[in-house]
Amino acid sequence: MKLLEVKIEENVMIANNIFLLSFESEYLAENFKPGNFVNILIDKESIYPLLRRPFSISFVEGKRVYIGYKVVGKGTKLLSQKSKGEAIDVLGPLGNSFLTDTFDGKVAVIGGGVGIFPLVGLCKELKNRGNKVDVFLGFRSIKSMFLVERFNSICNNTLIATDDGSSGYKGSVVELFKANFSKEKYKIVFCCGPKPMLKAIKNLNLPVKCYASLEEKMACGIGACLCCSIKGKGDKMYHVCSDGPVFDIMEVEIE
Amino acid sequence: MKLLEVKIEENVMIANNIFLLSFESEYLAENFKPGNFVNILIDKESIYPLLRRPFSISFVEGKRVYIGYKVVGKGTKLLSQKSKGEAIDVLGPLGNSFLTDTFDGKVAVIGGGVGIFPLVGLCKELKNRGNKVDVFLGFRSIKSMFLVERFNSICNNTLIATDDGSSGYKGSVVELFKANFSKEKYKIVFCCGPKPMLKAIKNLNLPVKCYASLEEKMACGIGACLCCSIKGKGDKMYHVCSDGPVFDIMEVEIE
Amino acid sequence: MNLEVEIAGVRLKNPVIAASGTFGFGREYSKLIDISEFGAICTKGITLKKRIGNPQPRLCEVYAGIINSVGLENPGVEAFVNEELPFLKGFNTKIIANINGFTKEEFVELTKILGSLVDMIEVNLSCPNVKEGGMAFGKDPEKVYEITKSVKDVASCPIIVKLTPNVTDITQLAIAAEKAGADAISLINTVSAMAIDIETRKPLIKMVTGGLSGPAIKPIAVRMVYECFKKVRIPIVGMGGIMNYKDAIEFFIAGATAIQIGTVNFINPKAVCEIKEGIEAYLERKGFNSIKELVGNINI
Amino acid sequence: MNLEVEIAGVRLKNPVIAASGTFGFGREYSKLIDISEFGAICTKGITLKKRIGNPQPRLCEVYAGIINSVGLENPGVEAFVNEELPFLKGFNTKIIANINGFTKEEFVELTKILGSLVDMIEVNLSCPNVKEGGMAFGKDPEKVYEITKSVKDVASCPIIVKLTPNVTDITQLAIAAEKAGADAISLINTVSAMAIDIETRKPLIKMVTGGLSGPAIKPIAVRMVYECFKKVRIPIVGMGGIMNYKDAIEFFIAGATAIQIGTVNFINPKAVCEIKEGIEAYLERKGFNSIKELVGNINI
Ligand SMILES: Cc1cc2nc3c(=O)[nH]c(=O)nc-3n(C[C@H](O)[C@H](O)[C@H](O)COP(=O)(O)OP(=O)(O)OC[C@H]3O[C@@H](n4cnc5c(N)ncnc54)[C@H](O)[C@@H]3O)c2cc1C
Ligand SMILES: Cc1cc2nc3c(=O)[nH]c(=O)nc-3n(C[C@H](O)[C@H](O)[C@H](O)COP(=O)(O)OP(=O)(O)OC[C@H]3O[C@@H](n4cnc5c(N)ncnc54)[C@H](O)[C@@H]3O)c2cc1C
Ligand SMILES: Cc1cc2nc3c(=O)[nH]c(=O)nc-3n(C[C@H](O)[C@H](O)[C@H](O)COP(=O)(O)O)c2cc1C
Ligand SMILES: Cc1cc2nc3c(=O)[nH]c(=O)nc-3n(C[C@H](O)[C@H](O)[C@H](O)COP(=O)(O)O)c2cc1C
Ligand code: FES
Ligand code: FES
Repeated sequence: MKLLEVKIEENVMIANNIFLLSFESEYLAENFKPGNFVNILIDKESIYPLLRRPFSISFVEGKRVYIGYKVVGKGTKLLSQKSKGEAIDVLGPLGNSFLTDTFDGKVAVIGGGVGIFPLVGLCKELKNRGNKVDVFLGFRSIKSMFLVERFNSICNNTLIATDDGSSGYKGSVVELFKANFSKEKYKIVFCCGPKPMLKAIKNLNLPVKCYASLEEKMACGIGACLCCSIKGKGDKMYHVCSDGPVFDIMEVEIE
Repeated sequence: MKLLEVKIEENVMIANNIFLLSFESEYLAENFKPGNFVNILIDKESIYPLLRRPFSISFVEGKRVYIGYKVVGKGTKLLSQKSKGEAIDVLGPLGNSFLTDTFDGKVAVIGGGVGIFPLVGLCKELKNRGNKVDVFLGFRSIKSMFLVERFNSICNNTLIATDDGSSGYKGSVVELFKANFSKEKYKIVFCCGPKPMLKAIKNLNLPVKCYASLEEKMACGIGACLCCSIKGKGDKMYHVCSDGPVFDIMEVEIE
Repeated sequence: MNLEVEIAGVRLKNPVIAASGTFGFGREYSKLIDISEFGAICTKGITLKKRIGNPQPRLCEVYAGIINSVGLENPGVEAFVNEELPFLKGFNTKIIANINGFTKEEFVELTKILGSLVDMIEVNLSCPNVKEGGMAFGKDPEKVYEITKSVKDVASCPIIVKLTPNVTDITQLAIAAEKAGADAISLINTVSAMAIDIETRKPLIKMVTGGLSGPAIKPIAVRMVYECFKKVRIPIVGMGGIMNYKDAIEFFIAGATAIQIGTVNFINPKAVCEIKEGIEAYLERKGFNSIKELVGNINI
Repeated sequence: MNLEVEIAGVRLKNPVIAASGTFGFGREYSKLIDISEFGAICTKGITLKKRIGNPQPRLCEVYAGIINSVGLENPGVEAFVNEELPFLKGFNTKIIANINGFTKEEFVELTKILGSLVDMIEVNLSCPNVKEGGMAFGKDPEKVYEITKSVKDVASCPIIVKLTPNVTDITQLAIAAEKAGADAISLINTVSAMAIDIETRKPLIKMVTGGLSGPAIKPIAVRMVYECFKKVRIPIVGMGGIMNYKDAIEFFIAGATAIQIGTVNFINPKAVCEIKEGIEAYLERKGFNSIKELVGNINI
């Protein structure tokens, strides 16, 4: 990991309040593994927002690194107002990564909301390694969908669930996945999304390994402040930023 | 006074770190009297800087209002980064004004540093009322001079003093004024500038009335918070923002 | 939406109050906004005799806050009654007189004079900018009890006791005030603080230390309101760093019946209107019928 | 320029120390910067036994600051000695162990174990995030005296006592620590604070309240350093909201011999270098020969 000052190449709205930002960094592009994230200092002089903001690296193309984010508060709003050429201070790559082997069978990837972003890079890598990949994407409605075309072009199947049924399956993406699971006999499952989604997946008690990328509020992003701890089994403590963000879903408590 | 949202028309550097900013406001232009100031909220969302920043209205041309300022800290730096078309929130006109009568004899106007700004409007008005006006301007050096041409075109005489003698008189503008005072027999004196300058003028114990525009740190700018109080005679307290900023120099304590 | 709140029988049409010392006696702001927008206006701190206050500099800005040391400059109670009060009475808002004594007797005297003239009295036991009285009294629960009791004995209007945050346990002050019969408590006054000009190596406040207000102190204030809410049954008037309606809502959830806004007036004189609108919209969005349902309604 | 400072005979090559709990045991930041840049590193708070700390959420952001409630998660003193200390010893910087007991005996035990292994011990009598020990002890001058004395009796290295700002008068704690033989005091630990999510009406910290750090608390910290400097003769290690060299200079002028930087590490891991350079340039510009000339050098 390194502290990098990069220049924004592109920062565009790709859906309602959802942005895709890219910059060039040979170092990050070379060292990136799917699941890694960066901790971005949006404005050096700012005392509010104060902390860096963590974002998954969505995917990499050549030297170009892509971050996708939703405007939810002060920091992401400021970020969305930055334009091409402006500098941001990026600390990364951080955290562990998804297991990207060549698996003996189909792979399922499940994403909800902004949890979908890191899955682009993951699916690309899984395909590179010769896997068959089905991706399940959950959105509010057809209006809030993003990156679907990209997944379409990468994965074997892209299955959509929307809360209101305006596109694909009507209902939760976990139900959609569950309905397909027995049929497709996935060998391994990867997921990222809001806690209720991850909890629902955990509660399926899948007979195969399932890895989830988690979120907690972070101060340092590198394992020093212990703000992002979560409980493992017994009194084992994990730090989402340095031991994760990717965990075996059965090994951690998801509250 | 009113709360106004105005759009910046121009915001240009006119000397090293010195900016001239203008915007259109019929209300301010109509109600402006020389000596008035405005309290500017540079960024509505900002908590640092937090308070509004007070600036004299330098002069008015038609509907166009001009503010001159020096970049000294966080607020003025932010202001200097604003460009044409951006909005600022202006509270004004505030404070009292210089006495602008038709005087029976020559008028002397003395300014130092950014204290020069409000004197443009003052000199214009004094001339409009048929006075003969000599203006004494103090700068660090020739490199930090500004608005001299403008004063030249307004006043009868524009006399310059610089600390290093790179233009005009070498030394303080008060010495320069003093040297001229007996000769010219000014009927009244107006001044604005740093405290040491005003103190030196006060210490001259002039035989004519002398009015000075003062500065104190301000929170409200309208007389409510009592942060900007200064002592008058006895236990009389004045508020620079509402009783001033212009005072009879002999009536107030200048520390 | 019902924004009305009641403090010791006094009905405020809404729970937003102008904080003492930030709104003068209403005169200046009345030129800028309709000051009847406030549920109540708390006056600049009043003393028996006229005071010229502290020397300059009295104000400096720090990260997300300001430090002030006005030192209770005010024209004295007589001038207040004769020159300021009649003006304030012309508005459709309640008047709270903020009183400051240097002895118990002065508090009593002020209460006698003002009790029948204003809607409520706020007893300032927390001014950090005077050497005697104020915070010097207000840090000691026994003194808080004693003064509150003496004031209550002669008061013909409800009494709010304003507490200082510069103590180990503010709930002890709150409990003392309640025991002594206070009708409400208000908190927090400013936090004792200091800043230094590194070029001159002089304190940025002439009196060296002053009172910190503004956004920086909000999380301290919310904590203290919450702590007091658990310990006393009299209404709490919460304040400290409220910049917008969201900040205000936090105080209600923590346990405040009403709020005061101070520093924000300097920055945004229309804050009172925006905060009221924001509260109203929030209550509607969340399905509450009145602001009272929100008070202390925290999910632990 | 001479940046060396001395605390109880321990020479720090410069006065910038990594604050406890913000720098782990140095391991993580060592991948990012040369941690030998620090005059000293103060470890994450250590307890006798391993602790898993407080439940999530442990962190939230507020105006110009953060609230944390880590709750002393740490691997226990044995793991520290065996696994972390050898690594830290590989750097050219002093090591300060931040120790936390839940009884006096635990403080003594920790001091016995660590006294000969580290350069200094910082006795944390101010953690706001544990129910027993920590701040519960640290608010009472008598307890501060008692624990400091017990620790000093067995200490084979200098002892710094870390004080809480959540008290009426921090100088009483400072005096108690000095009387008991403390070699230095450090202040301030975090300020007890609270924030509420208005959408869920839940506290943003699971433990309800937590410790406020960052720029918001700086003027409180500077004030307390100044107050203590007037009352004690032992060196003061100042901290609280230092973001850059200018903030650091304020602490020296107020009376700090050395400073600690905490929250800023999260934002700008290179802060230590920038602050050192800034101090150096300032001293040169102002004609000082060493940082020592600045300590307490205030123009009142
Ligand atoms: C490892 C990791 C990867 C992430 N990847 C992405 C991504 O690819 N795209 C994306 O849109 N979002 C992602 N998030 C969430 C993202 O960090 C937050 O949405 C963002 O920090 C919000 O900042 P804000 O200032 O706009 O919001 P505010 O609510 O103003 O933030 C206040 C504080 O809360 C923290 N915070 C707020 N929401 C979250 C959250 N969901 N998780 C962790 N901390 C939070 C902020 O960092 C900040 O400290 C990720 C979070 C983590 C921990
Ligand atoms: C009535 C009045 C009229 C003024 N007119 C002008 C003008 O026409 N042109 C100009 O360049 N400057 C003028 N000033 C000074 C100007 O207000 C300050 O330079 C400016 O506020 C600095 O803000 P900052 O954030 O850049 O500096 P900072 O130093 O970061 O400001 C910190 C705080 O100190 C206050 N402050 C700093 N310097 C001064 C000062 N000299 N006087 C009062 N408060 C100060 C700021 O308002 C702010 O609250 C005037 C001041 C007053 C009171
Ligand atoms: C300039 C100024 C003057 C103040 N004067 C008084 C006062 O006279 N009496 C009083 O009780 N509080 C006084 N206060 C404290 C405020 O009423 C309020 O308690 C404090 O500022 C916190 O609220 P805020 O952060 O919204 O400003 C003053 C505050 C400021 C900023
Ligand atoms: C996440 C976090 C953890 C902390 N843990 C400890 C600790 O274990 N022991 C301790 O004495 N102080 C601890 N502190 C307090 C800091 O050492 C420091 O006193 C405080 O943060 C103020 O400095 P700052 O504003 O520069 O951060 C912690 C602070 C933070 C932010
Ligand atoms: S964010 Fe600091 S340890 Fe994970
Ligand atoms: S600035 Fe508030 S009274 Fe003058």
